[in-house]
Amino acid sequence: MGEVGCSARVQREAMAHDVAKDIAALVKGLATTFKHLGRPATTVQYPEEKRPVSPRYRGRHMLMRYEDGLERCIGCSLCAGACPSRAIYVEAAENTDGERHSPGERYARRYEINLIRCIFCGMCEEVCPTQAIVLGHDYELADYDRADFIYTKERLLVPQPTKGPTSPPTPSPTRGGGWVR
Amino acid sequence: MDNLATVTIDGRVVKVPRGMNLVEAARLAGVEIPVFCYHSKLKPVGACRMCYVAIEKVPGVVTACTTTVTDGMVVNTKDPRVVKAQQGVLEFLLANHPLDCPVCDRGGECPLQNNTFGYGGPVSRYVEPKRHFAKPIPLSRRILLDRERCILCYRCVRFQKEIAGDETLTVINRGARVEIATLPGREFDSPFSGNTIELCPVGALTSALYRFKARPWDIRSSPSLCDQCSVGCNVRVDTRNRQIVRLLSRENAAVDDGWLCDRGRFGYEFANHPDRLTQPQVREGTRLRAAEWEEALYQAAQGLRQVVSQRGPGTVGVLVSPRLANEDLYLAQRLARAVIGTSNLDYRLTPHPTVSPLRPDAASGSIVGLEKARTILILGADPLNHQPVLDLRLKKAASLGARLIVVDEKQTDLAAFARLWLRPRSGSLDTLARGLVHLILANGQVNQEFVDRRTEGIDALRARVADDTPERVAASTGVPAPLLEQAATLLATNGPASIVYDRDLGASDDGAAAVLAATDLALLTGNIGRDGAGLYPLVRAANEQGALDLGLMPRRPSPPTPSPTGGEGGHAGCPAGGMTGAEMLDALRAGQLKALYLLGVDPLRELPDDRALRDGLTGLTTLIVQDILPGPAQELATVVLPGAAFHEREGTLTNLERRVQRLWPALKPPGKARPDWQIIHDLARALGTSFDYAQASDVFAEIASVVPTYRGLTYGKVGLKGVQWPLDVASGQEAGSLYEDPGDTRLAFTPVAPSTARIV
Amino acid sequence: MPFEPIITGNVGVPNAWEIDVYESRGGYRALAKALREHQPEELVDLVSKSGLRGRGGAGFPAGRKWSLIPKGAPEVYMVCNADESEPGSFSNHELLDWDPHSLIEGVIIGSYAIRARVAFIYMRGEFWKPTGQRMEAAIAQAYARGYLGRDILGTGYNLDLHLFIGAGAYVCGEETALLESIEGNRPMPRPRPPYFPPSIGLYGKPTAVNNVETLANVPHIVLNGAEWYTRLGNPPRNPGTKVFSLSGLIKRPGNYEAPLGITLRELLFGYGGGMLDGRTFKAVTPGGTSTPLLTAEHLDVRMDYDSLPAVGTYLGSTGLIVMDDTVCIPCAVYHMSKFYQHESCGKCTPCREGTSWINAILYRITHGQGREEDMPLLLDLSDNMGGRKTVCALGDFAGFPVTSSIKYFRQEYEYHIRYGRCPTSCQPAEERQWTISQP
Amino acid sequence: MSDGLRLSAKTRAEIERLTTVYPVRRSALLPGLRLAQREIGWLPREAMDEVAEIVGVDPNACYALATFYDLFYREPVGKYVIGVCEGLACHLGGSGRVLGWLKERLGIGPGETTADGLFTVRTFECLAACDRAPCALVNDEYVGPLDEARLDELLRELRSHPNWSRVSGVGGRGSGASIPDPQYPTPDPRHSTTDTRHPAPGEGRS
Repeated sequence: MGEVGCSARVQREAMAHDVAKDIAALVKGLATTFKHLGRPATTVQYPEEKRPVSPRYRGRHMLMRYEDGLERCIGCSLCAGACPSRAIYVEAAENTDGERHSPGERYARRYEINLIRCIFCGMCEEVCPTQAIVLGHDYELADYDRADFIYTKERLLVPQPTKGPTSPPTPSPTRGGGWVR
Repeated sequence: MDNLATVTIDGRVVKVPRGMNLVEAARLAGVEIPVFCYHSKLKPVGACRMCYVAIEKVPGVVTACTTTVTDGMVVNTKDPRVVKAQQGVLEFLLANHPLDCPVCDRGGECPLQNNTFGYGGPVSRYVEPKRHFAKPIPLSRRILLDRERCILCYRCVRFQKEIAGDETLTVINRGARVEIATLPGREFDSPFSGNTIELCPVGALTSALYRFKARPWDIRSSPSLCDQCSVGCNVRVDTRNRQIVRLLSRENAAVDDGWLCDRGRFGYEFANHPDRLTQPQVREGTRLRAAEWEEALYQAAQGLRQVVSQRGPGTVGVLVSPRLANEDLYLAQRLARAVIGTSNLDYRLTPHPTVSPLRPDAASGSIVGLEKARTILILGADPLNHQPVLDLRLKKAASLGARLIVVDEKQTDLAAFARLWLRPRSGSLDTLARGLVHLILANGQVNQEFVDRRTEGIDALRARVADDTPERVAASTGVPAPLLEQAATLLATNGPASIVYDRDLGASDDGAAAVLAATDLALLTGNIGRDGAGLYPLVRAANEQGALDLGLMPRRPSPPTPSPTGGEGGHAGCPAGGMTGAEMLDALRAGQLKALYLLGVDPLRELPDDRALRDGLTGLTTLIVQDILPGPAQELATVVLPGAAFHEREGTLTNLERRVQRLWPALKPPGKARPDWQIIHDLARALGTSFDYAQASDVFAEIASVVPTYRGLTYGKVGLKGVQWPLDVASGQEAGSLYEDPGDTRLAFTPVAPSTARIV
Repeated sequence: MPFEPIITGNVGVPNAWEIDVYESRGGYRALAKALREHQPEELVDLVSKSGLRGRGGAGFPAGRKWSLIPKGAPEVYMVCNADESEPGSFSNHELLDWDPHSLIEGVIIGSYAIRARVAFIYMRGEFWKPTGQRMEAAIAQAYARGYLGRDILGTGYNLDLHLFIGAGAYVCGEETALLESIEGNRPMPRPRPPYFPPSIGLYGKPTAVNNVETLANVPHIVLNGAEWYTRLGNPPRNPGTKVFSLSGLIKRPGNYEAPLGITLRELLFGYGGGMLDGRTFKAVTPGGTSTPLLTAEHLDVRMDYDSLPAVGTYLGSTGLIVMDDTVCIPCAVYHMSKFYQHESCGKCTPCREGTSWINAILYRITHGQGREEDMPLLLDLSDNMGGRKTVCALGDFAGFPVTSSIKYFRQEYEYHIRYGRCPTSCQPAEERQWTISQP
Repeated sequence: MSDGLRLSAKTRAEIERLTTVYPVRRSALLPGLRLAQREIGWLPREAMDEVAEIVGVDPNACYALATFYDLFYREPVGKYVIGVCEGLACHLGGSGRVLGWLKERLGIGPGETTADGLFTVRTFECLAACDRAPCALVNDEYVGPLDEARLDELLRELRSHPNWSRVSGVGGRGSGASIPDPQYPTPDPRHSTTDTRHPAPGEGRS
């Protein structure tokens, strides 16, 4: 019991110490506040304002075209094979001289990415032999309906270049990513 | 062992049979030797030069495929010279091979890709422009050729020449301009052409049907069976997106030897058909409307009940397709006999043929047993049309030294491979067959020991064929007597001999007598019950043998009804008599049938246009149509029940050599369709019986318990390769040939005069 | 050395191809002797003892070849390879022109020795006028005189001889391709093993395939004995004579029968009359283009089956195409490679692709687009297709001119690659004298 | 015979006979094709079908052989086929010049036929007549050595001399093909090739 009584002084000293510490902390904290008072704000007014992303940022996919407007995608399905979350679905079909989508024999009739499944790892881009699928910088991917997260070929394909193809493209030995036809 | 040689391959010592080539020997040793042109089923040509190995004490490198093992041979597959030579070959091959793997259907499962990855050099030094051709060019409706990709291993041409026995595909030009081709304007029209796609080690020959449909990594594979004919070739079903994208061979040496015919390989499109039945339908006034299963089954049961109670079970008929699985057939006959109480049950719409008096009614030997035959009599059978892959087996037997005797008025495909081709005049097949019996008897070529020990009734036979002298037979058949003599001698003395005939031959008068004479021939010469010696009545439909085994016809012993306690019951409640399919159709035309249950059968589709039949169907009180695709009979149906296709269900099929083989579900049935056995089961329950099978294997277990020939069979035992019934009671293993064991019963020569020999 | 021609004895004799002329010069005496006085085995022994080696190029002992035919085989074939197609050799052509009967006689004796009932002479398709016509007539005459057909000379021996004419393919000179050609298949060489002609030959039956010159020697050996033959030429391993075909840039091109073991110098400068005026010898193909080249340093090498391998080349079919100092070696080799590219049958990968590739590289080099790395590439490709890596020897043959020319004339390739043009004028001189060979 | 593409009864009979001459029927295939070409001058599909039918093989077998051998033509050729040897000996002897002269005189290069249908120029790799370099095979006739004067004389002779028939006096058992070259055929559209790798005909002449 005596031990409690004898500690009254010690308790008092400790209390004074705590108060001092609190005040010091307060001052320190306010110092940071005051320090920033005059500086410009770092908060970005999203969505009115957007922060730039790094060049290697992996956002929404795009299906690219050659300069002459032909699709780069040949429907080879390698992206689907490489995709760790099995988010890509490709259905290929044959080009005809009357209806030509890509150089060579084959093009993607359907090309779909399920962006809910996609983990944006970039494997599809890595594996693409024609550099057709590219992860872009678009990250605003919210939507109201789950079905709308399945991005179809029409949504993924970049628009036709403004000046259309001047002549029917002729297969050349190499074009695009060193893929040899 | 004398016939084994000890070889060392990369330090591994193995004993292999003498005469084996080094590629196979290395496989046994667990060493891979890369190949392109070599294929175990084809003769080695040594064209691709990929399979180099170094052999101790032999200078340089040699090709493994053309080198056979010798005792004490020491082989090195990793010698620096070998590595360099193989890199060289791959560099040569790739010099002109386009690197279009991403669009090539073979990409991902391509031996050239694999071998390049495994044995090729890092870069190519080829800087000249590559060879370019117009591509692809169609060799046929089914097969496309990309000449840029061809590496000229000649597997396709060799398959056609060595296995299929034709030159429908050939090689043209010389040197670097060599191409695979056909004469301009000529199609690659072999009935086995699809095998070349599978043999092609690159994407040079590709399937037009499979073109760009899938890549190997987005395919799901499942084992299955081809249901196009009675051979029962084993297939691999590749599916994508709930569709079959292709069928590949799943080698079963005993059945198909690794080959498929084009009908089987490309004939799957019905399963993908957009019109597949996916929903039960019931009649509402003049049209059918979709219904739920409960309603459809209720309506079907009500309809049947009503007819049975008002007009008696004798006015109900059940027609089943011989392409349905054993499980479906078994339940169908139980439903008919035990539940509905009718024996108006059949798998045929045409009259039954006369068959050999030997029982059981099945081929006595095995398909692979034909390879052991020295003589094969092919009597009025055209396997190319009805059992195509068996045609290949018969050609293989011929190439192994069997003498084929073709008896056919028409020039069948096998006639070109036959030692003798006898062309009896139309309608004289029986005379010819009896002439052969006469000759064997007259020439004393009878296998007396066998006849004495195993048969009875030879004297009656002798008397019956006494008049069929070669001169008379020659006169009435138009086959010269010396040819008859040669055929009889081959059959009797160049044994073992097998006799192959079309089971449907017995449907014609002369054919019926010929079938009986064929049995006599087999018994006289003792050619039955051994390897290479047998009687092969060839059935046509995929599970026709199963339908025979399970008694899917009236006036034939039916499987006993299992007792409620699970043991074997009796035939109680199985009505005797009953109408065959042909008789039912007659009754239908006459308005005597009131209810019909069609399982996978559509008389309006399968028979020539028949007004009376259509009227008969229209006049039915109840017409239940169970099928997978729409057909004309459905328009008249009161209830339509959607079934499952062969690759969407479990079950077993029995092929022409009594081999019970399994089906596996590769896909779910479309929509609300169900496997046929399940529909029958559900219908029986709707009729108030206590059918209780949870899965297909339960049905099969019951078949095995009540059908003597299927005793001991289980799904596990059937496995991936199938089992030939019957199983040996003691060992549980395949018993092999029928009629092997003499037992007590003697085999009888044709018991009655041919003119009255109609059985069934 | 006093020298009496053996197999070219009838060349130049007026109407030597007529059976009367041939008989009057002692023809068919050997046949009578062989059939009447010898058992087949004795003939095989006789030819073995004579040391006669196959004249087709490989030099395999002819008697040994016959002895490999299994005794008692029910069906045996004799095939004479008269498909002479090696660039630079034309000796069979001339022999067949003048002396078809001596070959027929040799074929009959050979067939008898191996107990063949059917024999073929496979002649290349280009030889029709007059060679094939004379051969056909000669066979008909031989039938008429009872040297062919049933019961030959009353000995009970039967033989049918077919003249089978090709349609233009170098590869048919390869024995198994030749057999395929007779069988009506594409003439692609068969892998050996298992298709060794003595065991699995024509129609899958034991078959002896012998060259024209080999068989033409046989009657003489039968008449004069093995002993006589072993003293000729360069015994013991290279007895007998050989017809050497000299062509190219030499004064007297033509066929010359000479003893085996004659020196290259004697052949070129003695028989051949030496180089054209003002030229110097540069290189020669000792056995057609399919053998590595010889150069001036090899002039004293002896021309036989064993001396040439010692200097890295082969006797081959003894077609000597002479090149002098006006010839650009890479251009000449490009021409040779064109031949192999054209003649490769297309069966084996290395030969099919390699001959085209080498031809394309040589085209670039000789047309001013050579690269530094092309020479090692040529050598490596020749290595990848040579060294018995192909079914037949065409793969090796195609590499020989390339490797040997780079070995001896590397600087010419370097010149081409560096300066993009020929070190010499490729155009052969205009003032070449035209001579038709008549030995 | 009406269209000139079918075989005469005589040739058919001859091929028929050949099928029984050899130990195996199929051996008559190559001689049969030679006979067919001897009659028609080249091998149209109809002829290959006929030979195949007589010998009893698939017509593809004829196609396979007709495209392998140098002496068979899959396209019509001129009355005279001048086949200039380009073997090494003939090359050294000036075969390039011979082809040049032919181009000058006839206006055609290897693989081409003159508009009047009289001449076709082709090349051979080696004709085994190297002592006569540069030589040529004109239909069945060896000519050489060729110089400019001899060539002109030959062309004159061919143009005027009736003894040079299209099918020279071939006959008999194994006989046949007089006219050659699948070397540079006009490609059948279905099998057309745009093979750029092989040097064009006649180049390499320096």
